[in-house]
Amino acid sequence: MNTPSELPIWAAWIVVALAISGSLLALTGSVGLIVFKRFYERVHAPTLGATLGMALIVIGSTMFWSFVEGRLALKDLLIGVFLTVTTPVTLVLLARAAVYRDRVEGDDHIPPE
Amino acid sequence: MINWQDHLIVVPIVLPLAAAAAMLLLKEQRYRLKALISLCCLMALVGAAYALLHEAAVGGPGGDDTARVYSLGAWAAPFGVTLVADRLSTLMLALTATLAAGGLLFSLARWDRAGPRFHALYLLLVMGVNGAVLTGDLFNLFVFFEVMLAASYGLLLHGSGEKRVRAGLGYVAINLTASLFFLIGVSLIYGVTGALNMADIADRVATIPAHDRALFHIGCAVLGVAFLVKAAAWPLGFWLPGAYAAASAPVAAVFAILSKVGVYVILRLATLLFGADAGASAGFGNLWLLSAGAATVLFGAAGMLASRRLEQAAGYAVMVSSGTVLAIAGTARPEAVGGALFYMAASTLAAGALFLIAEVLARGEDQAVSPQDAVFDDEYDDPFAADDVQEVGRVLPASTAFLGGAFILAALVTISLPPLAGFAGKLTIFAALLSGSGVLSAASWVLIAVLTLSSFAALVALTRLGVAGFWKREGAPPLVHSPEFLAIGGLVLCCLWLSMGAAAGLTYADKTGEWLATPRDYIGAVLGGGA
Amino acid sequence: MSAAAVLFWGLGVAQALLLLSMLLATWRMMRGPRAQDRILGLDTLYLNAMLLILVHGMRSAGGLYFEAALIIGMLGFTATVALAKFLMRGEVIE
Amino acid sequence: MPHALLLLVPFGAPFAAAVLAIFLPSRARNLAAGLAWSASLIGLICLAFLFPAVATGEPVRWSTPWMPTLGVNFTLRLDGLAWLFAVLVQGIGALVVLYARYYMSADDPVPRFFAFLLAFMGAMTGMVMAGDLIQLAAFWELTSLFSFLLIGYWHHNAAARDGARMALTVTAAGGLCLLAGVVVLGRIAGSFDLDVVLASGDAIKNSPYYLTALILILAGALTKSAQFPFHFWLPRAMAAPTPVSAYLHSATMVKAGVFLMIRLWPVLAGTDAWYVIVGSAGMATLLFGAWSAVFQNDLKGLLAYSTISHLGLITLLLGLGSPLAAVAAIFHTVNHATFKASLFMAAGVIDHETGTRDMRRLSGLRRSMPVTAALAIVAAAAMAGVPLLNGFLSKEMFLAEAVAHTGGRHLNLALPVLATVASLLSVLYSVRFIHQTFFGPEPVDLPKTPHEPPRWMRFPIEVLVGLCIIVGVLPAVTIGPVLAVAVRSVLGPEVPYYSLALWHGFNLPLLMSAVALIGGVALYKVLGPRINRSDRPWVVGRFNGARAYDRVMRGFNLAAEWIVRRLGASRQQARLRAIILTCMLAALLASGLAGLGFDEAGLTVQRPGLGFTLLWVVGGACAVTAAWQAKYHRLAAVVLVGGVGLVSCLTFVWFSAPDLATTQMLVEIVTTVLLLLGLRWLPKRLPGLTTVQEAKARRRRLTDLAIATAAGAGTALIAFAVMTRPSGSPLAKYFLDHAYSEGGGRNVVNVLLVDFRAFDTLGEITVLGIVGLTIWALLRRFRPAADSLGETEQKRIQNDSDDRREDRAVGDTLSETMLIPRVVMRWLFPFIILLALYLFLRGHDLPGGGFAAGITLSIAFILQYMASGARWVEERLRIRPLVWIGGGLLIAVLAGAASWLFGYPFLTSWFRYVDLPLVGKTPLASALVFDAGVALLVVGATVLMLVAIAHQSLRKSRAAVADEEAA
Amino acid sequence: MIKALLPHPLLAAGLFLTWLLLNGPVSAGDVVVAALAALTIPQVMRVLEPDRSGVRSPLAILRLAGYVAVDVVKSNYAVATLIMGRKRRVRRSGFIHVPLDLRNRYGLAVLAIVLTSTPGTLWVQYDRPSGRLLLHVLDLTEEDEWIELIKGRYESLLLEIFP
Amino acid sequence: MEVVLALGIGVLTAAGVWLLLRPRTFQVIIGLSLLGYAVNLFIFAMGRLRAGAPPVLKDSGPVDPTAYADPVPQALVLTAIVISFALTALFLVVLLTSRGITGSDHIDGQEPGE
Ligand code: NA
Ligand code: NA
Repeated sequence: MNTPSELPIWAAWIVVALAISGSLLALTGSVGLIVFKRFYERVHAPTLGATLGMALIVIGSTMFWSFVEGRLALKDLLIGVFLTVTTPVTLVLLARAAVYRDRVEGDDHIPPE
Repeated sequence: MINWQDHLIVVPIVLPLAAAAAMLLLKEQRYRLKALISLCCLMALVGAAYALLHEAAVGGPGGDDTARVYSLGAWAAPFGVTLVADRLSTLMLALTATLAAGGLLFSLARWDRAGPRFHALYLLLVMGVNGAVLTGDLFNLFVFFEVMLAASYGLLLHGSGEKRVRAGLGYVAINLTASLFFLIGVSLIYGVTGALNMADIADRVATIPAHDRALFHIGCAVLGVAFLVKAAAWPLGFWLPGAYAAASAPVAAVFAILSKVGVYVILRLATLLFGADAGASAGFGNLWLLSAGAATVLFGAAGMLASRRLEQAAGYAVMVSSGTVLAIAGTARPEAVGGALFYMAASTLAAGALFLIAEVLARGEDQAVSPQDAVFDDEYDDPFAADDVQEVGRVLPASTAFLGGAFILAALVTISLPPLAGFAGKLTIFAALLSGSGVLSAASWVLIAVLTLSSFAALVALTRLGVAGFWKREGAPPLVHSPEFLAIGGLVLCCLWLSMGAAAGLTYADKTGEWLATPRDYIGAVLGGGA
Repeated sequence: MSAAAVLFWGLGVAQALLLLSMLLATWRMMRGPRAQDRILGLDTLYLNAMLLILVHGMRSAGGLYFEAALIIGMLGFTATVALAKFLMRGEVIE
Repeated sequence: MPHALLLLVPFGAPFAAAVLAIFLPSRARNLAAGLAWSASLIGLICLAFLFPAVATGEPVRWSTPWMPTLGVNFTLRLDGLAWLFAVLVQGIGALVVLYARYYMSADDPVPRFFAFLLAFMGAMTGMVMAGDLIQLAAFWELTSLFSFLLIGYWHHNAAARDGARMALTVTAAGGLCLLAGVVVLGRIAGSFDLDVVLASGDAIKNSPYYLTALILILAGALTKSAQFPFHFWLPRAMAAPTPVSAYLHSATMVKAGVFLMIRLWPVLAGTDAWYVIVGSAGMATLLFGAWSAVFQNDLKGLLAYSTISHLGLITLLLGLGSPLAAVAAIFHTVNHATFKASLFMAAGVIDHETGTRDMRRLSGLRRSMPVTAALAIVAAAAMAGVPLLNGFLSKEMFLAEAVAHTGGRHLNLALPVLATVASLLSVLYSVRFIHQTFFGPEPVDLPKTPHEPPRWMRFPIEVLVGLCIIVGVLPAVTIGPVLAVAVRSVLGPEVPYYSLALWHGFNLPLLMSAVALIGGVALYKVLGPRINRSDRPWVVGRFNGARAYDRVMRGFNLAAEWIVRRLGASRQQARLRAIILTCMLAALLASGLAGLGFDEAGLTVQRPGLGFTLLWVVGGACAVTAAWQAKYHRLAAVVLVGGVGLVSCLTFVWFSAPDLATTQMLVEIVTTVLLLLGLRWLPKRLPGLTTVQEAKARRRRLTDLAIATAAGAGTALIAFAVMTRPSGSPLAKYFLDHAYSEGGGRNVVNVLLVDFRAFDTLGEITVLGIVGLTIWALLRRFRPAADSLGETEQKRIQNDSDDRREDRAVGDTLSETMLIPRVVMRWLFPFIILLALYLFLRGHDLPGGGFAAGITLSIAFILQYMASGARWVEERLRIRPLVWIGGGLLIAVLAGAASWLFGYPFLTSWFRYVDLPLVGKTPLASALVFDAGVALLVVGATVLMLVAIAHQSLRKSRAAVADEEAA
Repeated sequence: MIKALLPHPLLAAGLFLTWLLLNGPVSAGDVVVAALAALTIPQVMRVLEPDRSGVRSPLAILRLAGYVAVDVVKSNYAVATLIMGRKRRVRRSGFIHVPLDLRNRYGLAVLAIVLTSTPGTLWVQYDRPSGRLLLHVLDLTEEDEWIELIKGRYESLLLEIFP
Repeated sequence: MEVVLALGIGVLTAAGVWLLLRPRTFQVIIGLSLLGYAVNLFIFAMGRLRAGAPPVLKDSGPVDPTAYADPVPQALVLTAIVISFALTALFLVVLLTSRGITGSDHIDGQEPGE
């Protein structure tokens, strides 16, 4: 591990705090993936990691690299932007597909078309 | 000014690639232009191959045996990829170009329009084979194997139809598996020796630490299995007869060389890595090659006997020919290797011709021998029962007479009957196996018995199929188009030419055997620098 | 504790958390019970993998893994969208 | 020298004439016959000129190198024996040609026949004149081949085909043994040259390989000269036109075996092994042939078995091993040739003029064809050994030898008795032949009215019969000198005393002859009618060599099929299993079973970290579950394989391979889409629908599980063994050292790909291009299975539901579902292009490169296809993948070839820093052009692969539309 | 003229910015390349998306962004406690129909992104003829509250941005 | 670390081989994919495992080869990834064609017992 020494200790703590809390959110999301009983509930869980969790880690990373490179290194933000835009596409389609499949199978919990 | 002579060695790879790429830019309808391009390209390849062969035969400027080395990207061996044209690789080049030219000519009659992009795939196949035989780098060899195989998948499926697709599925699956072995073998050898260049590896074999040698041997064994799958050795080559029989005739003809590429690599690596200088690895794998080769010959011979169709028998003949060379490679006797190479050249050309003839014969008539057929038609109670004595012979149409003649010549080579080249090759093998002072090894006798037995099986099988195809034939004679005439005639003439020039050919092969037995020269040529 | 140590251990914890998260997502992929559950699991796995790469990039101070993360962030959804569309329509491209 | 060159004529003329004949028009029978006749006559004349030279005792030789590496020369060598045989071959050949001209029908396309006959003649001449053992074996096989073509000349006749095949199979197989035999002989003698071999008799007989050589050579000789039990092919060969029989079975084909035994007699004969093998074979054949001949009803059949018998006689003589017996053998060879050729021709004449060869139907022909009858009677008398004819002389010598050999060896006592019996039988069948054909009442109900044949058809018989008489009366004057030269060439200076006089006084052989003559006639008187009534030989009739042969051949076939079935594999799973097991076995054996050297190497293991372990728990779980689910839950398998891909991508991240991680990720995405595209066309698979026997399947699964576990364990062990060893590849060091200074890039992996090992990359993209082409070609003719035809279930249901609702149109569900994804995917398009550009430009210094850029760009396209459908995209963006592939390849090749212009090898890269306005110092590398080619091709190929599959559902629905319109 | 050169100015700006962000410390060369990319790449959108859609009211965009940021954090907390809560309180998840007045595709897309990015709500199905949105809500206490929140807080702003 | 990766490669290989020996084409293609991963990782492993040492040169000065992971296996894996991707695509299309023509997704192109 050749972690650079340029990073002030307080910044390191902030970066770590951001990373750990982001990771915790992601983990919470995955726990939701397990503990929720129905698909329509589970599908909400990963958004924790995809939104705030991701944001915290990306901010941590941006901060980290800005310190390391000694300039404003914002490219990690791009990841956040693109992920935010694309994640809903998957979830919307997946939920729609699930609804369709459940309807075909006559699941009562799904409102009719 | 460009000195083209320097770059001649890379032409067999670059030219077909460029021609194929250019053809992709042309529309499907312009098949005449494409045919012209590929024909010219193959003519150039034949020329280049024979120029290189000639150079290998007469030796370099020093006049002695040498190898022409070409460092791609000007990165000298062992760091860059090098091409090496020595006696063995130029022999393969010439064989490939000849066979491919025959197949291409044949395809011009109709097969090249049986599916899209035939010419591009065909040239890329040739490029793959040329690359595989020229490269001096183990991983680059993998790449060219894949080029060759990828094109072969496309060509096997050319013309479509259930038979081809079914055969293609198995063919692809097996070759993909073998390719994985190839990768494991290459990387394991790299992991142990830290080298990829074949000469470089050969240079280090003797000094591999004892505790690493087992790993090195495992790598070579896995690699060997990959090549043996491609060479169709028993029990790895069950895919071959079905796949080759399913392929369209010109494709099957050029496929005759594919299995030989596997054999080529085995021969190349076995002589390079496990020669007398290889320390604790000297002679590694020889016994396996010998046994696998002999088993392949026997299995192929049985397959020929059991074949009901000529193309199937030709497929098994390809196996027999591979097996013969493998077994001889296992004996590690230079003179025998020379004979085996000569035999390989002749038998490969003959197998190509047989595939073409089979396709023409099959036109309009089912010449299959039914499995229920007795070996002979009548019952032998009284051979003189018939009083139908005053017979009149039948007029043979010129096409049938031509085909029949070509068949006989190709069959003679395949069976290795005199006076054609197959015979000269096998004779050299026999003589080599029986040479030397002292008591002959059991292996020599077994090998002679096996090879004689395979000749006998081929004799019985081809006589039977030939009689069924030519003499028992009813109905209209097969129509032979002029390109097909040229292709079959050309291949058979090459067999004849090889037989007439047996003196030169055998000398070349013999010296190739010696050259392979002294890998130091190869290693020196490659690692000592080059163009 | 030096900044390097803080980062090393702290980001290590973050990595472990993300990997645990991946493990749970994998469990969902394996168990299902329905195809949509598995796809959701895979989507989560992609997300966590991306976060893991970001954290790993910081921990090893190598800026070379950004592309991998960006590709997951920008293109990773292609695979899961294709899967979802397959569920919905029975084919991916119509 | 002129003598040596003269040798070429009798050998070359027939071949040259054969080549000419094959090109004659099929009706040109006079021309063809004339050609053949002149060829043999010219040969004969040359041989006549050569006789004085040969008679000096020194062989005339002409030699040229053939296979110099083996020391094999092509040598024509004419000594007395060769001269005698060559004259027989060419002389009888000339007569047969004349005969055949009249025998063959005017409608027969005889040029082919004469071509084969001439080629056979040439091969025979080449065989007898061979001065090299290899050459001898070569011509030997050629005679088999041409005899095959001659016997099968009337190939529309099954008997001809089978006879030809049988003759070829037996004689060529013998030839293969002979070849091995002469190689062994050559090894013992140290040369294949006949003179050398003939001079090393002692070395040969004392060699440990003598017996091997002897058995192999005799396998050739005995099959060729139809010795028991290999005699059966000869009668079957009678399906040939009679001129062929007359030629092959009198002077040539069958005499090849005899010739070989005589030729090698000086070096092989005289040992116990020779005596036992050759003697017994000869004796058995002599008796068996004679006995069988007695019972033949067909003229040619009788002659065929008589030939077998006489060959047995000659073989027996050779087997005795004494010089005098050898002389007798040579002499009888000549005599048999003359009378047997004339008899075959006479039989042919009878057949030709009466339409049958069945002796039971023939009768009293002496009245309608008196001249033929007279000729046949004389020839048959020669065959029976009647005094004043040539057959008598050699038979007397045979009987004398039989008597002379009484002392000494075991079966010797029986020898004179058996010889007499054989002679008696020979008289019996000769008498039967003559009596039943020419004597007796007028024939009734013959297919044709018998009369004399044309003048010139009879001429050859007259010549031969004339020879029988002249030699028989004046042996010393006529055959004497020739025989002497021949004998001397075999026996050398120690030629024993022999006399060719007609009268040797009253002695035991004369008595035996008399007994045979009288007994034979008497026996015919007694048994004649009973013989006529039996359709197979008494006692030995149950033994049918041909049927035994057939059984053997069937056995071969069955064995071959068994081998192919049992030791081969027709099913794919078995083939793959064999390959995997072989690989594992090979690896196991290669390790020497001695372990992988862990102890000596000294492990350098890094402690497993928690994170990495967790990662591989994920990876392993995904892999195992994927394997578990792949049969019934294909989608699950695709998903789980995606998980494995992600884990291997993270492994690359973990261990310093950013390029790999990037590329793996991209490929992962494309592969998932690809598999899904394919999934649409696979059949529905419901659990529990397997029809295979469950127990068997379970056993197979358990075996496979064991194989898989072993394979996994082995791979893991090997990987572990290598990973824990110290590395130190000099290649790595070199590349790291030179990547920047000489390759102009910091990303060493990329420099490797586009510079150091750019040739690999060129091949790799070629593979990609080929696969694209192949997929395209395959899918152009794609025909889905019936149950995958039409629209998917989902589409059908959703369209139906749209159709039912009044406020919706068909397809609304789709467009509403895709509403949001479309917007995002479409606006993402330019950004992905930007990403591709970014990956492309930075590849040489940082992770990325042409391949990654290409794949990224193709994902951009795929996203548009997924969002809006193929038709929508293609109306707006025309992508011509084949052009992209071709263009990419061309660019890459040209970038490589450009270095030729500067005199450097292919793919030599060039780079320089250029000062551009505004931009500043910019690296320009030819490798970038190469990489651009890579990127182009990758886009083309990847888009092609995915889109070509996707197009299939479009095409089908279009076809369905067309159907509906038609209906 | 500008229209021909810059059919989608926002897109061009986005690309320009993205390139600069990607390429680290900004150099003159990067700006040139970024400008070139921003000018050329959007041309593909001419064929893919012929109709241009203007964006109004930058203020509304900022307000929306603020709302979303706050809501995302809040609902993250809410859902996280829901998952991790030791005694999970009685919770009812379910579908609700939201009648929408928004018709603009981009507006709908942004709404979908916003709703999906906010843990606890999921855009499921949108019925174009009726303008009805089917939404799944993880913690469905009061259906009308949700409808009011979406229409009042997001839709009104979106209607301003995408008229 | 080596143990974990070796075991991982082993598990992938075992799963791949097992699938390769199954009768259905889809199982085979999944098996080939898994084996592809295993082989890629195997090649990668032949360069030994180095964390935090990507073979991207930091500066243009003299190079310390021990500071970088072996780039050669990485380049080989890249080539292998591309080729195995291409061939997976090809195998997929061939199996689809086979299934289309024969109606069966059995690896023999016909249902067992036919
Ligand atoms: Na064929
Ligand atoms: Na949400």
